[in-house]
Amino acid sequence: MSTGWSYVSIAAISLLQVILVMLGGPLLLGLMRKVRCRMEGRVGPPIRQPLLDLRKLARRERTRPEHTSWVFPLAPVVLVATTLVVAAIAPLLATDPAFGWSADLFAVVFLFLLGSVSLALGALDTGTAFGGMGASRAMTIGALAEPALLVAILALSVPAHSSNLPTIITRSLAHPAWLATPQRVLALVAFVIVIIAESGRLPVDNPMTHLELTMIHEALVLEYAGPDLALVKLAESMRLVVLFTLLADLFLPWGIATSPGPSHLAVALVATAGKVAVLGTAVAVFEVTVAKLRLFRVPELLAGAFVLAILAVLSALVVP
Amino acid sequence: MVLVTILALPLLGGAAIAVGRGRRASAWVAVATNGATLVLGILIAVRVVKDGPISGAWGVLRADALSVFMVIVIGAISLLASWLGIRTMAREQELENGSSVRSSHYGMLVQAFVGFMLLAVLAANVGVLWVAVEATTIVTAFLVGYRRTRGSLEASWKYIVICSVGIALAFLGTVFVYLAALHAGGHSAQALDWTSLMVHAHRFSPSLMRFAFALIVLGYGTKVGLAPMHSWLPDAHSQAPAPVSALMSGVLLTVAFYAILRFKAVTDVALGPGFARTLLVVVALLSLALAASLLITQRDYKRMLAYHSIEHMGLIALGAAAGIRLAIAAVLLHILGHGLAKSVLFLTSGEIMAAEGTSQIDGVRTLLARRPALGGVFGVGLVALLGLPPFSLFTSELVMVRAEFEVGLGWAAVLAMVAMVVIFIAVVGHARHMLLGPPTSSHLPAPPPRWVATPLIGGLAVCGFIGVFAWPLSGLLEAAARVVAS
Amino acid sequence: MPLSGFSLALDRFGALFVVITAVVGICAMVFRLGYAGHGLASRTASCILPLFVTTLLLVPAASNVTTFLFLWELMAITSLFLVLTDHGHRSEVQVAGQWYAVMTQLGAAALILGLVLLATRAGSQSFAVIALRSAHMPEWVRSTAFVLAVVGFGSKAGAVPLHVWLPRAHPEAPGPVSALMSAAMVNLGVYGIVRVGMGLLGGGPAWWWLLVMFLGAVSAMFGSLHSATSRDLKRLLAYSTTDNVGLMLLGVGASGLFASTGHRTLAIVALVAALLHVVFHAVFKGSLFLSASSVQQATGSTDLDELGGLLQRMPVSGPIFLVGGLAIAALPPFCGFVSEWLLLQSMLHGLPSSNVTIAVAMPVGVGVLALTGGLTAFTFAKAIGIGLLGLPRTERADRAGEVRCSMWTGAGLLAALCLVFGVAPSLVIPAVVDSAGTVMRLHPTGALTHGWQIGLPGVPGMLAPGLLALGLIVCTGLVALTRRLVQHSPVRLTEAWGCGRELQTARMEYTATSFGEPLTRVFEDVLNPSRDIDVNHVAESRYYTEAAVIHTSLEDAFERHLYRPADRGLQRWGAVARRVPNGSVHRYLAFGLVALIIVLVVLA
Amino acid sequence: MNGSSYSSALTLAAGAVLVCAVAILWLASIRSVIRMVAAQGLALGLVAVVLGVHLHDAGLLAAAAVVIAVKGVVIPVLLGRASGGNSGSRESRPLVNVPASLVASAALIVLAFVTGRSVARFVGTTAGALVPIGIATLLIGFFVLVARRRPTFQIVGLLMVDNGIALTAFLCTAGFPFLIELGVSFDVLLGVLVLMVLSQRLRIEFGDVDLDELQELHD
Repeated sequence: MSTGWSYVSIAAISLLQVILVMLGGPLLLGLMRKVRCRMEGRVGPPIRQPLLDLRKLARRERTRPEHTSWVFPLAPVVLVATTLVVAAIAPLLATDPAFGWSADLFAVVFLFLLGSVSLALGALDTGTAFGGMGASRAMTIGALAEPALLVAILALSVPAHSSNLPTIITRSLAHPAWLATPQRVLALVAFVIVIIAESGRLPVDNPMTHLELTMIHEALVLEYAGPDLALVKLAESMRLVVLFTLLADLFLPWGIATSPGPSHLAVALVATAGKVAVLGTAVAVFEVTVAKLRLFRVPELLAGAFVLAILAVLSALVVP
Repeated sequence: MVLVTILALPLLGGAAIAVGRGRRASAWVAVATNGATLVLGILIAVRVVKDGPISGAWGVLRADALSVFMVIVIGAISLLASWLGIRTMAREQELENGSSVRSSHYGMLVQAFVGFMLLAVLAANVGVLWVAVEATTIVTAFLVGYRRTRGSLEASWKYIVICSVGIALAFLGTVFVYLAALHAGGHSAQALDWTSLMVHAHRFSPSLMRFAFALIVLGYGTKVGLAPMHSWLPDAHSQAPAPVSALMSGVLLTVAFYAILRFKAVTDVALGPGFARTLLVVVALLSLALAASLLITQRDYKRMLAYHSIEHMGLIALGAAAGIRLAIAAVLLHILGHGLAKSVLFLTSGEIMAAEGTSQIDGVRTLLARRPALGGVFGVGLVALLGLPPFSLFTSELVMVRAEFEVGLGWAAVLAMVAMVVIFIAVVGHARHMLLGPPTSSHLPAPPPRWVATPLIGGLAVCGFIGVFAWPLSGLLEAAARVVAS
Repeated sequence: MPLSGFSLALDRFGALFVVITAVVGICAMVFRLGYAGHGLASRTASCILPLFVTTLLLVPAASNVTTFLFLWELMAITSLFLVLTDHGHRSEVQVAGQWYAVMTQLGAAALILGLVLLATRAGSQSFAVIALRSAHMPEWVRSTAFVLAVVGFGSKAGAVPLHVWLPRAHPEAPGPVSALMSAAMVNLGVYGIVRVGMGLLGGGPAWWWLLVMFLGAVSAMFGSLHSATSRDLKRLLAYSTTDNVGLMLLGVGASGLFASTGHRTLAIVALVAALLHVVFHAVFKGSLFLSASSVQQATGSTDLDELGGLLQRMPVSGPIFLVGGLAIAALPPFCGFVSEWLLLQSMLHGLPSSNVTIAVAMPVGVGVLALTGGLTAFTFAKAIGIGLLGLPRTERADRAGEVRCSMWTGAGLLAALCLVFGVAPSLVIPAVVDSAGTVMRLHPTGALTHGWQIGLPGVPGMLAPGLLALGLIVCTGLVALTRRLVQHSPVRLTEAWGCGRELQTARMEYTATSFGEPLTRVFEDVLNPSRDIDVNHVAESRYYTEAAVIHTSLEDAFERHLYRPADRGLQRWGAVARRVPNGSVHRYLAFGLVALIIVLVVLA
Repeated sequence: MNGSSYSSALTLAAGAVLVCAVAILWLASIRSVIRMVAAQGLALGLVAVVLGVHLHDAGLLAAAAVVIAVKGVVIPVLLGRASGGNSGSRESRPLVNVPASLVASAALIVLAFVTGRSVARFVGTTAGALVPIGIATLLIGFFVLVARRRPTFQIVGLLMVDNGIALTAFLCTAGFPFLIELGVSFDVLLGVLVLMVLSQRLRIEFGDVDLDELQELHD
């Protein structure tokens, strides 16, 4: 791999990644919302609207239901923290071997899992029916999404002989032939399904709804207000953008900076932003066209994803 | 001379009881004599192990390591039994409102019983052995029928009829052995001595020895409680007074097995190991299967113990079938361990029956909470009998399994293991109902007096001790095994 | 010992388990100082407990067959006594004891046969000699011995389908005992399989290890499913033990598979992962069981639906349980994460090998790992959220207070270890690598640890748990700080909102049952839950109901479909057999006559 | 006596033993059965006498005396007295009825001759040739034990088993060393005594019972 990554540059890049993710997340949400509205024939709020929402929320006063423990206020902080760590270590803009010390897909998965568990605990801490319901549903879906996700990762790491993200990306840059292989495509589909489930988009969950019986994510965060709510919303948007970026980098790695230097980074920035924007639009369009699944149909969806992932691995073994 | 002394000791005890008309003191004398038998046995054992077998009484008696080992077993268990027997005699006197006639009869019969068993194991001559064993049958018949209830009469009738037939068959077998010995040139007087049998065995006629050994296994096997002539055993054990059951189950069975063991040695010389092995394996597995099947839905805890004896006799027979020295040593260790544990259990069950007034498993509940001492001893005793460490039965069973595998009887060991697991499941189920559970009432009945508890706990302690430490026994076991296993 | 020597010898592999037991034992003993368990107070129990710990410590040191079996059975019987200590108070204890006794004896029988078979074939019962000569034994001997050993040790380890005693015995046993059993005794099952399979037999054909992996996978799935859906805290923990044992077996099996196909490095890595999981499981499961029994002592119940709000009422034991739960859910920065990561890595790197069995086994293994991982996260989100958070559901839970300090010290030590090992696994990994190498007689090429990082020799898989932890802590701090900065007005306490009902009570909370309900539905076929709803209507009209009660219960599938029928069959057989001896002396004599005739005919 | 008369006498005596056995199987009234037992005992003694005279064996003659005394006189008398109260009673409904029993006995005799032959061939003497008779008696005795209900009949069956064995012993080994012979017959005497005591007790306790009413003790 290319050398010459000084520790300063590493730190700088990861800081840059973090900031970009923090900004990009809300913007991505805004973009998707805009697309939806346009397709439904409405004007819709400006793309930067989510950022404004965050600022407004941050100014509101913090509330906290009585008889909650210290877990409730801590949960959103941990959620954000996990996302930040992922944003810092994942090779979003640059494949940086020095990040190797942890830029590991399994690590990323378990970090996200930590985030969702802490959020679920926060919800359960309120002791309301909705908190429990949301937590239960979210954790169920999370638990079922896990296998599909990890096996999909397995499928991706077979050719690279590693689950280390930079390695996977650089190697697939080296051998673009991999990108068209069937296991790639299968893994891609599985990956997308899982991402949609994890980030609570349609058809798994409807981020817009506030109808108790159907909502999953909204039920979780029902008790959060003001800055805490801001943190939660920020975290989920960041999670979305990180996942999209990873998806983009894993399946269309071109443009990612393989060596330091502002020029490379600038290119990478533009490329990644473009890829993510396209992905976001696509997902938004898809969301408009589908209806939400019944809760007990979701497992079937995830099981399907799991099967696809297994197929991906096997085909990866027969078609090396 | 020392051998005659040993035989004299129990008679001495019996005489003491006769003189003292079954008063407590005289009973204690009997206990002392049995204790003396044990001590004497140990002393002789030391001597025999050091410098070879000794004989006495004009060659009628002979003590090699095997006999001495059996003497020790008899001594130990008769000590326990006569100790707790004091309690039985006392109860008897209460029943007979103070008259000590029957209780003294009881005491004397027990001593005679012990005496005949000692004669059986010390006899140098097959015929004398046979006479002694038959005599034990007759004596114990009275002891089994001692209670004079319908049940005990029925039991003693079955006991004596079945056992006499069995013993008769054994006699026929002995006759054939004698015939073989005569034809092999033995002199009619000593032809039936173990020593000369062993010497001439290689010249015995195989066809005759086959008949002889088959009949002997069938006959003495009746006394041992091996299938198919085992049926007297549960009835007799459940009806006899606790100490008698303890003696019968603890030693009488194994004394009879001692005879089979001796004859097996002769037969192996005459026929090679194959024949005896096949016969014993068949009988053993039959007994194991039977014990397992009948323990599953057992309703009476004394019968449960009885069938448990059948199981252990089956194991011993299996061990003997293997026949190598290791196996025989294990068999002997098993005889001792089983004797101790089983007699303690029977004595305890006697106490339990006296306290609870029933021998039904359903009739006894939450024993551990209400009578910690009795329940504890009973539970630990069962643990010992089920072959769990630290008790010696674990070691002996393990070594037996090893021996089976070494002589290529692994399949038999596997079947035996299956039966043992079934038995374990059954017994654990029964024991759980008897022992565990919350106390029904707050006030605890008085625990048994210390002098009653001592022998019970002591017996189990010894059983545990010899299970962990080898030095007291290993030499004797080796020597004894060498007697019957080349 | 009579007729057979008693010999002990400790190699590095055994030493690992001795150390684990020692640590757990010390913590359990410290805990026990303050523990007022009903049974444990009695004199006998306080004599047996040390004996039990001693046997636990000696078993890994046994170096010949007799010694091993002796200690093994002694361990079984002492633990049985300890499980039964509470028999005076609850009737379930008896049932649990019976199940435990029977299962453990089944295992012991298999073990005796297996080990004795080996000893006989080797002509000596010393492990060393067996290990030397096992290579020359015929294949069927080796395989029989191995399968028997797997059965025997599996029953102790609580692997499906021999696990049924675990969820019964653990809830009934006194706190420290269940901690010892689950954190120390169960490991010995894994110890045995590795010792026999790799130590004595020196590895074997692939199908052995596929069998082990299969058992592991089934145990992991079954255990995690049941723990996810059970509502009794200790039962939940017991099932999760089955789950974790499954993971260990998965690792062991993978290691054996690699070894049998010649991937020595991967074999070591997989075994290290499995053993690492043994160590970590001991740590977090110990702390979980201990703090669970603290909860039991404080509230008098382990039923999650009778707990709640304990985190505030038990300021120390609560967080301890929280830490244990996060650790077992394999979440960074705690130790469970490291071992699962390593396990995943070893499986992942097995793939490129062009061996079909491995190629098929590994993805499935990863899938199982992932599913159980997710389910475990679910389980402990439930356990913590329902048990410790929210409102107390009963009056006793409301009155609960912190337990004596010796108790939370015992549990806390282990919880602390969860964090320490999670941040710096390099503290233990070298030792584990050593012991793995010892038992496999392989010498790992290249260490697994480079300072802060864990890496696989020769492959670019890296993990720096320490730095991850650091990053997490720093980020958390920063975010919290920013929140303080942008927001200076004090936090306002409010009513929680729930569709406009006035006051929030515990009756409106989600229960453990309802929390698990979605999963129960998804896996209905495996769990076959039984529901019965009884609604009693008001007198006037059957359209209005006074009260509706729903009972749901999950019965262990193996218990229902395997063991109960077997027991029924046994009873039926016993009933049949009982009719044969009908008490008639004639019939008894007839047996004898028939036998005599048969003998005569056969011999004539 | 010369060989032929010796052998014919021996055969006669031994045959008598077997005939008595079959007869016992055939009879039903206890009194006559007891007579038959006495006859069998005497026949057995006769065998011993013939052998003793033939072999000039004093010990054998002494044993013969003991046998005649015990089995021919004492035991039958005691039996008679024991069942004195109802010596008229009969085996009214045996478990195996008389014709069937006779057929069975025939089968048993065949079996005995088949199996006894090898022993007989081994012994080789004229006496040895008769060993099957002993075995047959034993088997028939056993059969009586199995097939007859009355206590007295079981005692008789036991005696027959014993006689059969004694006969075998005499025929093939010219008897045991005298002491043992004594011990054996003493044991038998005692055993029978005990059984009679027991049967008396049974009668005292629960009147006139058939043995198969004793089925209280079973699992």
